[in-house]
Amino acid sequence: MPRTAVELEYSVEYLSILDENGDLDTELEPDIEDDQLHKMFRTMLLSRRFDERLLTLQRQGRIGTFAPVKGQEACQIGSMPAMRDSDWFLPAFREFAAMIWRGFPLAEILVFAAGYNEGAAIPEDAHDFPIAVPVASQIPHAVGVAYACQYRESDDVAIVFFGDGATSEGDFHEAMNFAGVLGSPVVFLCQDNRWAISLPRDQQSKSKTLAQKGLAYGMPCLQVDGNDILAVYAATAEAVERARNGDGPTMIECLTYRLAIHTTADDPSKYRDEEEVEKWEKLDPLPRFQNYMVERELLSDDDIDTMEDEIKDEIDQAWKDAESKIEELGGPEVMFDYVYAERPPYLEAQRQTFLELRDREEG
Amino acid sequence: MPRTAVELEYSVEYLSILDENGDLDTELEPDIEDDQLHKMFRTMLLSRRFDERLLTLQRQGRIGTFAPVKGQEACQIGSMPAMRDSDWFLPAFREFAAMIWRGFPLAEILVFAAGYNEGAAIPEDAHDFPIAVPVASQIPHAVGVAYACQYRESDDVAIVFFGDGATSEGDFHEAMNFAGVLGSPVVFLCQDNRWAISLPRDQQSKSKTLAQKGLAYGMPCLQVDGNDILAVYAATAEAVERARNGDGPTMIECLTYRLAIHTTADDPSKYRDEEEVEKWEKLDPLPRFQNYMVERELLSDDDIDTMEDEIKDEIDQAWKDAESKIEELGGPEVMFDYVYAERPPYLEAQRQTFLELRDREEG
Amino acid sequence: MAELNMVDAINRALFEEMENDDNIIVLGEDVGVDGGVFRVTDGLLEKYGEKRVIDTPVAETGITGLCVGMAAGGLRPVPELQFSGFSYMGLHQLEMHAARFRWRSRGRYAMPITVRIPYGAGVHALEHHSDSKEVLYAHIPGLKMVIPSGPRNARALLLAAIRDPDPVVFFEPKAAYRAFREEVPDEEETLPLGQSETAREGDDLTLIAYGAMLHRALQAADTLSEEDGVEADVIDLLSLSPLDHERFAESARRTGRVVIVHEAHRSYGPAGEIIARLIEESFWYLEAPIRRVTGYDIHVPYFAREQAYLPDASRIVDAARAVLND
Amino acid sequence: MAELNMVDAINRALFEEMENDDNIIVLGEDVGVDGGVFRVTDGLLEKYGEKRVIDTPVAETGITGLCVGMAAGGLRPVPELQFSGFSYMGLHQLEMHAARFRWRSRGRYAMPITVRIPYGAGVHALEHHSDSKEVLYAHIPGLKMVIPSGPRNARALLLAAIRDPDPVVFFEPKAAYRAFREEVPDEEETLPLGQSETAREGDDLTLIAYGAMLHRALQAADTLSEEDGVEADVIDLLSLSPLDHERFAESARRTGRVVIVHEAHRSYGPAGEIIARLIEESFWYLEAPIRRVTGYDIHVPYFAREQAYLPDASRIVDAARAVLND
Ligand SMILES: Cc1ncc(C[n+]2csc(CCOP(=O)(O)OP(=O)(O)O)c2C)c(N)n1
Ligand SMILES: Cc1ncc(C[n+]2csc(CCOP(=O)(O)OP(=O)(O)O)c2C)c(N)n1
Ligand SMILES: [Mg+2]
Ligand SMILES: [Mg+2]
Repeated sequence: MPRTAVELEYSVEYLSILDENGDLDTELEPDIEDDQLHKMFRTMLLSRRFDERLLTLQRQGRIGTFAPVKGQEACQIGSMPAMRDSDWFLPAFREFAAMIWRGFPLAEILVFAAGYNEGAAIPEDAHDFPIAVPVASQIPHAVGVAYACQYRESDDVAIVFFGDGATSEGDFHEAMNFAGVLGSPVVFLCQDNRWAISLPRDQQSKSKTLAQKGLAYGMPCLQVDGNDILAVYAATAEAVERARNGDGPTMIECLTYRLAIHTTADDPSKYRDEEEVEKWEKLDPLPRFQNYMVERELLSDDDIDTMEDEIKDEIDQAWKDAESKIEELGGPEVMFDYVYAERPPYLEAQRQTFLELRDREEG
Repeated sequence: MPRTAVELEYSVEYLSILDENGDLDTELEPDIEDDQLHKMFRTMLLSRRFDERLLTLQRQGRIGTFAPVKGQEACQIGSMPAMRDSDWFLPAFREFAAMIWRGFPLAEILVFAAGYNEGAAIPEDAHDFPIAVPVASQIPHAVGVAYACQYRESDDVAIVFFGDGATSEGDFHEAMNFAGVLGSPVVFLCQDNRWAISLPRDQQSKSKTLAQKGLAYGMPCLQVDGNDILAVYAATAEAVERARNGDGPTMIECLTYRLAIHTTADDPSKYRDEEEVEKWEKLDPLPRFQNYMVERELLSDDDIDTMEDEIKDEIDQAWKDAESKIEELGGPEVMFDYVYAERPPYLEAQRQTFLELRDREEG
Repeated sequence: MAELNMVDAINRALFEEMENDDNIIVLGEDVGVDGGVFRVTDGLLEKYGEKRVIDTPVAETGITGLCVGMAAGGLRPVPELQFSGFSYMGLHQLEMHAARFRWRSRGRYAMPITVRIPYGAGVHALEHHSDSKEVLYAHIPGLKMVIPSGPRNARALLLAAIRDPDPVVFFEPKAAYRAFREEVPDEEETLPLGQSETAREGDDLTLIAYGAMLHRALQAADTLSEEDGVEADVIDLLSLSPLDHERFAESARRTGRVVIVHEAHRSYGPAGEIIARLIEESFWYLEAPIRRVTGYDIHVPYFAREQAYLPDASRIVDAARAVLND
Repeated sequence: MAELNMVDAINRALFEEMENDDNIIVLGEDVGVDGGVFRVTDGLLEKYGEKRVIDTPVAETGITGLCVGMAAGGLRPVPELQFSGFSYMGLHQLEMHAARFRWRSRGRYAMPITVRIPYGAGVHALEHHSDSKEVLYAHIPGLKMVIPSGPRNARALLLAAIRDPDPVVFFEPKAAYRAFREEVPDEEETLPLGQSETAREGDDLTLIAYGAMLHRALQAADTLSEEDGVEADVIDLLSLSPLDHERFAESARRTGRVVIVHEAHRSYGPAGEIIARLIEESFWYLEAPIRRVTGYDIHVPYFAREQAYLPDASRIVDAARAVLND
């Protein structure tokens, strides 16, 4: 009858497989086919180079604000291969690496980044959600779309990406709680890159880990070395299996770091030390994975050089394609499209007025 | 390097001191002065009888919708004596027992219940918040007002009441997270009465306890037998001390039960079994506390009879007072008061129009 | 033909359409076992089971946010938010996502969500339970906004709203829930969204209203007819968005005199848009300034005085006489 | 006298008033170390420390909700919500509490909260960063709603807003943040809330605007003067609530012709209220239908096309000519 301990449903664990020194826990090493590993590495490299190109294009004034992925590639390219195409993918706004894995054409991403809605089009039948700019607001959607899978008795599952900062929002909470109650087949993948713009992780929440927030929802949770692509894969595969088997959601916190600026509108020198960045540059997931690939003789230095060349060409071509796509786009009157399934008369009238004014000005 | 356990900052405990059989854990029995115990019992009895009267008045059509406290008195009368007058009290909408403890006159509560804003007036200098109807929305206020205490270096603390259902809302989450980060001197007191209208506790959240939600915010947390007034007192006193000493917030879950209807607009026979209610009636906090008082010879049966008589008179008088207060209230044009510090001209014009129309109709 | 009140008529529409389309999921606080705090969803759980009728936690953002995901996954959610005064907690998901998903994805994701929300004063409820801020939804592009006034049009409009491929905010006037019964045809009946109706014909004056206020406008019209020999054309808007400006324009051009009634607050309330439309399109036909009879720019007072807040027939008659004398 | 842009002028007001009143607490996302994503709060943390300048988690409800408690505790919070497009996440705390606490407590709790919110299109930002739904706040009783148009009035209005005993939603037009500099007097200067200004005098036509659109209205006025010999009276509203109807009524009665400009969506946008006021009070003086030049009823397109969404001088000139020829 006195003060007694309550035993919780789950405990919090930390997972690391391939550490920063290249040490590998072979017991835990996931079984990934060579081809798949190859594709993972190539996508990681491509997304890093694409990120660099986006930055250049932005600095040249050719595209607008965007959020670089640099440093977080292992979270995205580690988790996505654990999903099927028919599984649902819900990005926040920094998931370009994951989007590339899902097959979003680089050229379309560039059209979007250049400020045209058309670049954000989602192909019919794709199980990809559009980019979600409002922090955490995409998280409830994952529970909703997963519900559609449950309802239809499909074994598709959903993965939703969000940042450390997003865990402070009510949307995160309500979604996680619903997922617990509904037993939703969802992988909640938090990329804890230690910053929400200028707010460091320890000022965002007093909880020791973000993973443990899962406990509040009776949800299994795991903290992972997010720069360790093997650990991220293993953690996601486990969560996906749980979800697919009808055993409900999982909260995964990937510890990583935003090596670059928050977005191109941001100046991190205002709020963080270069030393911290340098420390994390040594933990860069790309060379770590590259060493593993080379060590396992899945890649040679020559292969990588060739890959770099191909990737450069691919990105050059994508920009060319984007430029010609942009040229072929409709005029600004397309802004009246897709607001409703059928444009109501008052809106058609507004569109006509717009066109008349433009014609008059041009004529 | 492999999968390792993460040790959390806090664990979840359950506290019970005076159980349903009257067994007392004398080790844990809090040291409360006899006078105070007496006042606690009297207030508990008063609030029970007042609750019954409100129900009668409502059924007679003399007052409007209200939310009965019945069954939850120990949560409210157990916790409030651990607070000073200068501490901040933030109710939800079912805290009439706590409000009576804080000194809200019964007559004013009746005026409010009869549908007049004047009954909800908060006296100048009182550290009481008004009733908050939107579920969970009062919780962030506690963190804000506690911040004012921190900022002014006062050692006042805040206690905020909310239900089990409220823990599903984003407002709960954002407030708790802020409190963790700011080290707010707040006692978060969740009255887990097992129902959010028709939704039972286990469909609200999959977490084993609601207390453990504190872990998500790095906050100490405790589950308490909420029908055990001594346990509630002890838990609150501990949390208040922590807060007053600058050691931050605490999440307390009081396990209790809503013995009555949700509100007078509700019909629980639609969704819950009488058996469950009967089971909980045996756990009623009032007789449990009464037995304790009698056992300790702080009260005799005669005392209780006298008390019942006094209380009846007090409530009769309160209703009389409320009726005459209502008669003396201003006309409906008072609805234009207090919208702003100074009524802006357009609103004064609306008020004038209202008065003219009324005069014309009456005249 | 059955004589139904509005609660039963809406309930009927939900049964009908859930029967037709198994993509429909009803969700919200207390919509299942309890049948909804107003009993609008009564019986659905028993008939369609827990997978199609979900009693949710108290979490408005969760409800609206889930609906976005459900709709993207091919379902047709019909959430209930218990009272419009609490709906603001979930508003951002409608503004940020439900209203934009079709547009953002360039047609990939339709959002056939019908958010049912009881609104309005007059039922002796607690604070926040009498709110009428429909403008907050009517102003958002990508949403539609419908407000029925009686059992028959509530049923017909709800069917149309659920079938509509775009998100519809469906405000249900609580004060009209059980106020009267009406014949509701047995056979299926829908009404197009964005189309108003003439509730009473007349040539002397145009009264524009919707929701519970329609009935006060009709009352006023009767008084005007009896006491002043003035015949009012009374228009029931039914949809705020899209707004059917043609019917009221036609009427205003015919009568030259217009009074608009709503219980929403006056400033930046719905009447502004109607007046703007009338001025833009029918200015030259107006013989007097348009007047509005509205809720005041104050919080709805607690229930003992809520009727003083609401427009009533005598305020409407008063405004009508003023317009007639202008 | 210093030549300041709007960012610096608002920053100056914050420094001035924090110096005057130690009850003022600035809080929000990135307002501290980073100095705000637009640098509006730059330097405040260094000067006033962490207790008065709080870098909060990303939690709009938490921010607005905390402010209610802070104000009840005697503080005078000045929160920043980073973009108006995200402010809807915290709107319910303003509607349910900030706007009502004085009223609910019968005067016990004043809510001197000034919610600063950058709004509007024209800065090449991502989705949701160009929103202009000021009506969602202007319609709520108990709130005031202010929108400056230039550095000088921004500073003066912000001082007044912070000192005001009631909650003020202070929308800052991002497009005007660094668009131009203006002399801002060294000595303290405030402007009363609820009072508009005449930005340009003329007798032929009334142009009503606010925020970033004021400058487009002024441009249009120049064109009209040069090309048509028409002199427009241009009114800068400055407050949407309380709305200063007297100044624009006076102007409209003088000119008989009115055009209203805003970047908010057209339907149920702010122009409706202004038109309603003009019709109610100045109908007989109008010589032509009032016209409005507004954002369209669509989501603001991504930045390559956002200018097509916005009213520009030529659309305003066009409407003005139409009104003049009516
Ligand atoms: C609801 C909302 N509030 C504020 C913003 C502005 N904002 C953009 S990103 C960001 C920080 C997000 O941090 P985190 O979730 O950790 O993601 P990260 O940027 O680190 O990937 C903020 C505050 C926003 N986009 N949405
Ligand atoms: C934001 C909001 N949503 C819905 C409601 C309607 N409502 C009133 S009480 C209640 C259930 C609250 O449950 P709980 O928090 O457990 O408190 P209890 O009623 O059990 O005391 C609901 C849904 C409300 N008042 N506020
Ligand atoms: Mg981050
Ligand atoms: Mg409860």
